[in-house]
Amino acid sequence: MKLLYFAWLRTRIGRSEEDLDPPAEVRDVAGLVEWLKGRGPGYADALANVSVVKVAVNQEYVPFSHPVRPGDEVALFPPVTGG
Amino acid sequence: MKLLYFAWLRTRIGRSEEDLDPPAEVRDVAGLVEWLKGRGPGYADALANVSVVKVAVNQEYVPFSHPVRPGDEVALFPPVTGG
Amino acid sequence: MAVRVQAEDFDIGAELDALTRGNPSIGGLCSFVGLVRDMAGGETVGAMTLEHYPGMTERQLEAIEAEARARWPLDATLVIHRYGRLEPGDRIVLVACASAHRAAAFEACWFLMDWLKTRAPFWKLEETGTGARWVEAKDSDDDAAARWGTTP
Amino acid sequence: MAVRVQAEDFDIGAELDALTRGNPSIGGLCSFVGLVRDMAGGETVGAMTLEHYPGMTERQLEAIEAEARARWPLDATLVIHRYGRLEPGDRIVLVACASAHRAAAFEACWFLMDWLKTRAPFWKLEETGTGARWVEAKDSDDDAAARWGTTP
Repeated sequence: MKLLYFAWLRTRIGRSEEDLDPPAEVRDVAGLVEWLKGRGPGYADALANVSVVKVAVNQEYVPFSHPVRPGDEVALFPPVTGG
Repeated sequence: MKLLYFAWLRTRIGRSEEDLDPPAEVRDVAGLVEWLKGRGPGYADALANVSVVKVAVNQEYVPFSHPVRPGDEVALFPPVTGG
Repeated sequence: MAVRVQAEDFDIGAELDALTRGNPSIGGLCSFVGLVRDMAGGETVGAMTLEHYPGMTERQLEAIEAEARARWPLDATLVIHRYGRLEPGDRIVLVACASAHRAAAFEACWFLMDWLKTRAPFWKLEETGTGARWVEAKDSDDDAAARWGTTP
Repeated sequence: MAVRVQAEDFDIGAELDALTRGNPSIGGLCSFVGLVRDMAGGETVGAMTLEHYPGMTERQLEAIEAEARARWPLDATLVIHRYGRLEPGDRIVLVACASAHRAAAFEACWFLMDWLKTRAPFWKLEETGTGARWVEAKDSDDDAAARWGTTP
């Protein structure tokens, strides 16, 4: 699974992307985020307040209940501020 | 008094401007228009339907009740269609 | 803050650049360009001639622009309207409003166009396959202008 | 009908000319340009860096553009959004919509800007006198987008 991080999620986690293999019990975005929080203090800090974390799976916005599967591209980022 | 005519009022009346001295009893736009109608068939035709005649006195829109005075610039024209 | 009434075409890019240059408090610039269409009322339009009332046109456009600046916080405004003979595809009018925020820029620009349509003394004579005809004012334009409240 | 995401600046005049050229059924062209402001939240902004999500950005902009074309009768649309480091006065975004009628052009252009603000994956990092900070999303932008109805 390819993980991408943007803006302050990227700086807090300390990397912009990584390839990970979450355990089989990680079945949706919510489970993925909980699992990521256990990977270190940077992850825990970046994902402490999930109300300001947006998620895209395969480049489409999805809710936290959306399933994740091996091979997915999953991006985590704050609310967008372009324009 | 300087009279100006635009668009189809100009073509029906047959001129774009003229200097006129209406009689003293012409005190407002309504009176002026009535007096103009008597000046010939072109005027009568152009001014037959006053609901589609707009009036400006000294380059400001005015209602038919607006006074007219010697020295005024009075313009008669159809509803505008610019932009 | 400028109003121009002219026969010549205008350069949109140069006009819009000049409007915002040197003022970094501007966050948004909304503009509208009106163009001559080749069809009107189901008929082909070969060309049109825009007649106007010199003097009053400028006064009315300046009054409309002043009203926009009274209603919205604008950093810059521009109205250019052409007169004379124009062909399909030719530019007729440019209205532009710059503001710190986009809603003010959009609203003011739309307001300027709607008011200009019903208040600036221009008249269009269209050349169609069946002869020349004066364009009739549209009720929809009156309705669009009325959305913005009482005219002064 | 085009979406471009690029580091380079764009030429507003050339882009708008290209959008309407050769299509005389277009009667109105509404455009919006977003610019970098030198102030934000009471602080001076020396520059900003726009980060984005390559691939998803284009997909989202194309989806927003398609939604605008489904809602309004548009002859041409254009969205250009820059990324990278920009300074006050620099252009960030250009949105333009051309239609036979001005209301469709205004509405679609405003809709595109409002949706783009809340859906296109861009993030601004501002350089201020007190350091660099990520710009926070505004509730007012969510409200502006919500005016246009349910997002798909």
